[in-house]
Amino acid sequence: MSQQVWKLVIVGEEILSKKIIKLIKAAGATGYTVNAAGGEGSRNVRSTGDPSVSHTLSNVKIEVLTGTRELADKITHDIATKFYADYSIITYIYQVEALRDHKF
Amino acid sequence: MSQQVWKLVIVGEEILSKKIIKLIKAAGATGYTVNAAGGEGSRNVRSTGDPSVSHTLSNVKIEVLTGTRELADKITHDIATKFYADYSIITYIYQVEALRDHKF
Amino acid sequence: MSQQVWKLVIVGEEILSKKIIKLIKAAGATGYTVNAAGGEGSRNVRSTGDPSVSHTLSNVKIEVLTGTRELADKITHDIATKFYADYSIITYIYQVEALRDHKF
Amino acid sequence: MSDFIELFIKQLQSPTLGFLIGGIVVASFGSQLAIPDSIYRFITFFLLMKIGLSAGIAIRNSNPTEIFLPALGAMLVGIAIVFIGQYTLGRLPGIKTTDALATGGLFGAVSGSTLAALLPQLDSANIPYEAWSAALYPFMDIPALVTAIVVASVYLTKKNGEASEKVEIWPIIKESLQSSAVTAMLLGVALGILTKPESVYESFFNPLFRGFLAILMIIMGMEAAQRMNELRKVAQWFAIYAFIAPIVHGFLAFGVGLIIHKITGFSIGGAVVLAVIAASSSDISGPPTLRAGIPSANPSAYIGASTAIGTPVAIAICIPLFIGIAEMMAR
Amino acid sequence: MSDFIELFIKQLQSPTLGFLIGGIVVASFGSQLAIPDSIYRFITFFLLMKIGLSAGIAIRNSNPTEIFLPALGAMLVGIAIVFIGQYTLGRLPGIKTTDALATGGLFGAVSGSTLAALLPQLDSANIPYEAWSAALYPFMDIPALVTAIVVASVYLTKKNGEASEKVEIWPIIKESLQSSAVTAMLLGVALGILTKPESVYESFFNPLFRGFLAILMIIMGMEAAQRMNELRKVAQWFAIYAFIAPIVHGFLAFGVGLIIHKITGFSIGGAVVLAVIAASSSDISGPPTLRAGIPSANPSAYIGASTAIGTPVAIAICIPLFIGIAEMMAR
Amino acid sequence: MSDFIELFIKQLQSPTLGFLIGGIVVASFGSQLAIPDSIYRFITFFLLMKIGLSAGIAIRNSNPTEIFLPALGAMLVGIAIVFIGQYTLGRLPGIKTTDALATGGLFGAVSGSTLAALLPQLDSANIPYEAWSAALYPFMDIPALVTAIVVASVYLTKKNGEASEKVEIWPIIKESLQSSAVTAMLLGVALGILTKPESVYESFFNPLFRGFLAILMIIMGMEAAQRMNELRKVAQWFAIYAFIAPIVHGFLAFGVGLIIHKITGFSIGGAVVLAVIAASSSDISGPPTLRAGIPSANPSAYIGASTAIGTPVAIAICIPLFIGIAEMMAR
Ligand SMILES: Nc1ncnc2c1ncn2[C@@H]1O[C@H](COP(=O)(O)O)[C@@H](O)[C@H]1O
Ligand SMILES: Nc1ncnc2c1ncn2[C@@H]1O[C@H](COP(=O)(O)O)[C@@H](O)[C@H]1O
Ligand SMILES: Nc1ncnc2c1ncn2[C@@H]1O[C@H](COP(=O)(O)O)[C@@H](O)[C@H]1O
Ligand code: NA
Ligand code: NA
Ligand code: NA
Repeated sequence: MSQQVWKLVIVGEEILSKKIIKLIKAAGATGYTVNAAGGEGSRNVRSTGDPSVSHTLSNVKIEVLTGTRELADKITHDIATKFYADYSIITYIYQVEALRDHKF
Repeated sequence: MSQQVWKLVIVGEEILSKKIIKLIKAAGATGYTVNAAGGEGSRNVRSTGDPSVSHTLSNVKIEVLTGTRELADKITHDIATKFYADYSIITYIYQVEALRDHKF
Repeated sequence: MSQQVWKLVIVGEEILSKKIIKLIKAAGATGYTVNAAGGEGSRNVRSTGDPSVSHTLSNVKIEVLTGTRELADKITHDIATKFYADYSIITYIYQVEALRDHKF
Repeated sequence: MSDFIELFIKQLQSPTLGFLIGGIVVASFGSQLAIPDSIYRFITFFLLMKIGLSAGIAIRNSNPTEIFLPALGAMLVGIAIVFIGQYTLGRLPGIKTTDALATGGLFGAVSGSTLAALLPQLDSANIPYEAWSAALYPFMDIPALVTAIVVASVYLTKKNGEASEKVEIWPIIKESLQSSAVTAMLLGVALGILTKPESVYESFFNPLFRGFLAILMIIMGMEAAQRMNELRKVAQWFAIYAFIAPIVHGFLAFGVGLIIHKITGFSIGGAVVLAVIAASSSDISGPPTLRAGIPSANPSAYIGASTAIGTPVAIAICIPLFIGIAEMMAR
Repeated sequence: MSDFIELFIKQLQSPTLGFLIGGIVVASFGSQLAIPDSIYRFITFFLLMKIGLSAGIAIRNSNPTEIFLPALGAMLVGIAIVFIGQYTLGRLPGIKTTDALATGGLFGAVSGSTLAALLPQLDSANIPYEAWSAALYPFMDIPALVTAIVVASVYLTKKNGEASEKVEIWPIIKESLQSSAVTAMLLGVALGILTKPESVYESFFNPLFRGFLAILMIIMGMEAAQRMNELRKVAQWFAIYAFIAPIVHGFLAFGVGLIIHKITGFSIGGAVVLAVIAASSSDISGPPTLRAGIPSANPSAYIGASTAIGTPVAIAICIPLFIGIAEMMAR
Repeated sequence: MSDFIELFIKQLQSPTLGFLIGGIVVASFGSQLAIPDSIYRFITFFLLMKIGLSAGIAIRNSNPTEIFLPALGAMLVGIAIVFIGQYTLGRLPGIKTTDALATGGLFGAVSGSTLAALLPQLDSANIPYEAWSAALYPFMDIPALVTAIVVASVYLTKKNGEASEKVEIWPIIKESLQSSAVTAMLLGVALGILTKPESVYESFFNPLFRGFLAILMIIMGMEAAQRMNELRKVAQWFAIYAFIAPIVHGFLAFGVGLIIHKITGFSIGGAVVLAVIAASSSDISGPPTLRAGIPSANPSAYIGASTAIGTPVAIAICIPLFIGIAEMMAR
């Protein structure tokens, strides 16, 4: 009833979300899930002028389930090339078991 | 100090959240965690009339930790039977290690 | 290109979030990610006087990636000592693979 | 005739319409402008409370039996619209019956924003109407939704050859009454009848009404532009239906209103209210109710049809049209 | 006496109360209606700023020494309420002392929404009061919270037989002052005293006050209905306490107010303000402060008692009660 | 001179400034007070719509050619400010050229909140100005952002020795026009010109303007205090630049305005508007545009400089300064 798939997680600046989603779709993923997030990291730059006092969640967490490791690696690689130098962003990956009847 | 438990993740239309939670409780889970989420998938239908222009997060991500695989499978099965045909929804599962002194 | 790291997840009352973050930083983690969350558990106490009718997400989910199991265990231990007795809170942990060029 | 056209055009220049079109243009141009969701929710709550309060205050000083015939008319129109949808849209090639029923249900149901847009324009045009007529809203809204869901259930049961299990009507009515839109309006009506909210009404709800309405129109316009894409994914018939149906429904209800006008003293302005709530299609309470009630219907079809085309047509064409007709009749 | 009952009943018909009850009914009926959290936060900010500004503008033109005795009275009442809680509620079978202290602290602290509900009703009843009297809020609020937390800490230290480590008072006061409710009101007071905010006050804060208050009452009503379930999980004594305590605290403070009235020129209206802030229980700043300060107390008990019963009793019974008494005294 | 100082000090007592300072104090004291993000977004939308509407209504009744020279002046000042940033801030030890360009771009761009703070103070001071002069906003804002991004790209291409690929200007302009701030203002202008929004303007946008502005000032103040920490992490030169630049830019633009005043009938009040939009630095649309356009620049530097120091200086010093000068010239 189930299939092994990869779950790639990307946490980065909210300002990048549209660009990252575009890149995920271009790579051929079947979908993605987005959460508003906050956080701090080693770079921790702010990218908006919106008031921080209002507890804006200025990060975004994007999760992509992929059927193959290759696809996940391709997305990671594209993100690394484009955004690692200038933006606050991290990615990590692990395996999960998904219901077989959904195609990833 | 720790115990292996299963973490079941459900991502689906916000409109289903109350029904899914009811079903999770009925199955006997000790708890659940909910996040507002957005996303796109293969079906990607919208279920509300609320303005999409205002970036509403119209999905919901529900996580359930269960002590046994059976319980998680039961919840997955109930959701699949009830909602897979007509709604945008995915589920997946993996193992995590929880503090022993919390009962799941 | 990748490194095994630990992902520690903490779900608890929103009111604790600043204190938990302080504790995470004090333990020496390189960062954390926060999500607004809702949920129910075995204790399920409410900690704010804010209207629940307005669907406030009164929990918080905090994720910490750590390079070593020891660091994660230290954070878990600190949280358990300080908050388990009086607050609604759970923690769990699992391994994920992160890009090698980010230091955790 | 030229008189009528002149009146019609004057209506087209109203600020309400300008803000609606402004929203459409802004979203079509891909602007980042977004009114936060919580503001949108507050505004719809505010507008429906205001409409409810003024209706309730009016009912307090009026003869409650007057509302009987118009309410019955509203009910019948709401139910009729669903069957019209089933037997016109539903008969077209490639259209699933459940999709047609859900669309008919949504167009039979009522839009709070369209109603809110109508009332100040009736005032500006000096067309008198029963102050309680806004309270006709739930009398058309709920029967339309219930009919669509019940007919769809019966249809599906038959089609799947299942032993016909009875569809429960009360839960559907209850869900409609519990929806935020209907609750807000009924709460306003109840407070208007039972308490003396004049001080709050005059200092808050009345003066801010036009402003919040203008902002809601911008949101509706942006939303219409956004949903267009979704509508493109479904059969073109939905778009055609969404353009014609509001006008047809409006004339149907206006006719019913005129008959009641002959029988009782129901005003022409009241008939316009009836026409416009018939022309409108639900944007707040309808979609989730239908999604839960007819899960197999495609929401992109019915919500897309209603939001992208139905609502703009109701506001931009039907409101000036029926006000224009009423003005001509008053001469 | 019949005079008093008449006055009391007239107060019961005020719109404020109608909106509160409306909210209770709506939520009990299971409606989906929800005022967004951000709107709720904005409204409480708005109301407290408005109250603060008008108090500040008043203080600017008044003799600051006048406030000394009433402020002292507020402080003593706030502290007394905690001990009353400890020695009545806390002595009942099955009630933990820390729960009683936390509940006493919350009922000693002040509710901005109850205060906001009081002031327009004093105005309508033409009862004069010192315009600065709203500024008594923090003088009762903070001492009550501090006392509850300090006494609970001392109690727990003793009980656990630990070496008595000294409880730090300043951090608790600081946290109270930093809470959004107290900050908003004090910011308003400061701006009222130091700048000339009359133009903003007259064009914005004053006209919108009644409307936002009405919406807050709906929220408070919905919240009360919602919290009822939580209250059912804890000992019934909390419900009984929550019903009686506001009235008792109100009379205590009204008595203190009357004594100050005899000594100085403090008005009867000012004594009503003192009574109602004593009757009120904190809904914004109190709960998180107590949760952090007495972590072992059960929040379902004290928040449930305050929100589900205490606040409705303060608004629906204590406000008309003390206004009625003041009106009778004025004859 | 003493006259001028007197006028300057009177301006300092305006409520606008009081609310700004109140916000700074509150945040510095570590208060939990937070205005929800959605309210902040709604307020900026509201204020820019209001400014746009009143400009649009004014343009409807005015000679559109009048705006040509002031718009050209605004453009040139916006572009000049970027180069001033590059050749002053950018030459200082330890300052990266891209950081200097991004900072110059942000200070060349315009702050809706500063503009909103200016207009009522011009009105109170009875200084007449062209009602359309708020429409100069995008004419300075967009050229400044475009110049900063283009110059930075050229600089980086050269530095990295890459084959010079042409920088596309249109996408940058488009992104600026699509930003929520510029869209809101232009939508207001368009609706003001093309529809008759007077009823909405008079009942909603105009009366609530001062109130929402006051709340925005509190937010800006809290934000300035918060960003101070960030600014401390970067070179002190940014803080020094942020203090001096608004004043220098203001005088530059005021000079340009005076020249246009001599040539055409452009008013002194209009020159003050030009001066203050030059003195202001963008807080809504600028930062994301620059972040995307010059990704390698450090946002802590330019946003910190603008929000923590630039905006307070523009509001607290430049507005009273230029109003004081204009009043003196009018004598
Ligand atoms: N060790 C960590 N654990 C969890 N989240 C992290 C960690 N490091 C960084 N992040 C998240 O990733 C974002 C970008 O990180 P960085 O690029 O290191 O600034 C941060 O804002 C956090 O939300
Ligand atoms: N490949 C995927 N990766 C991550 N999330 C997904 C994926 N596919 C679907 N989802 C999420 O699940 C929801 C329902 O998916 P679907 O049923 O395929 O429309 C989407 O709206 C996404 O939030
Ligand atoms: N079995 C579970 N699965 C997922 N989340 C849980 C579970 N149990 C508890 N939680 C989350 O952890 C929070 C605190 O749990 P507790 O301490 O059991 O009240 C809850 O509010 C939930 O958000
Ligand atoms: Na209809
Ligand atoms: Na009290
Ligand atoms: Na500028």
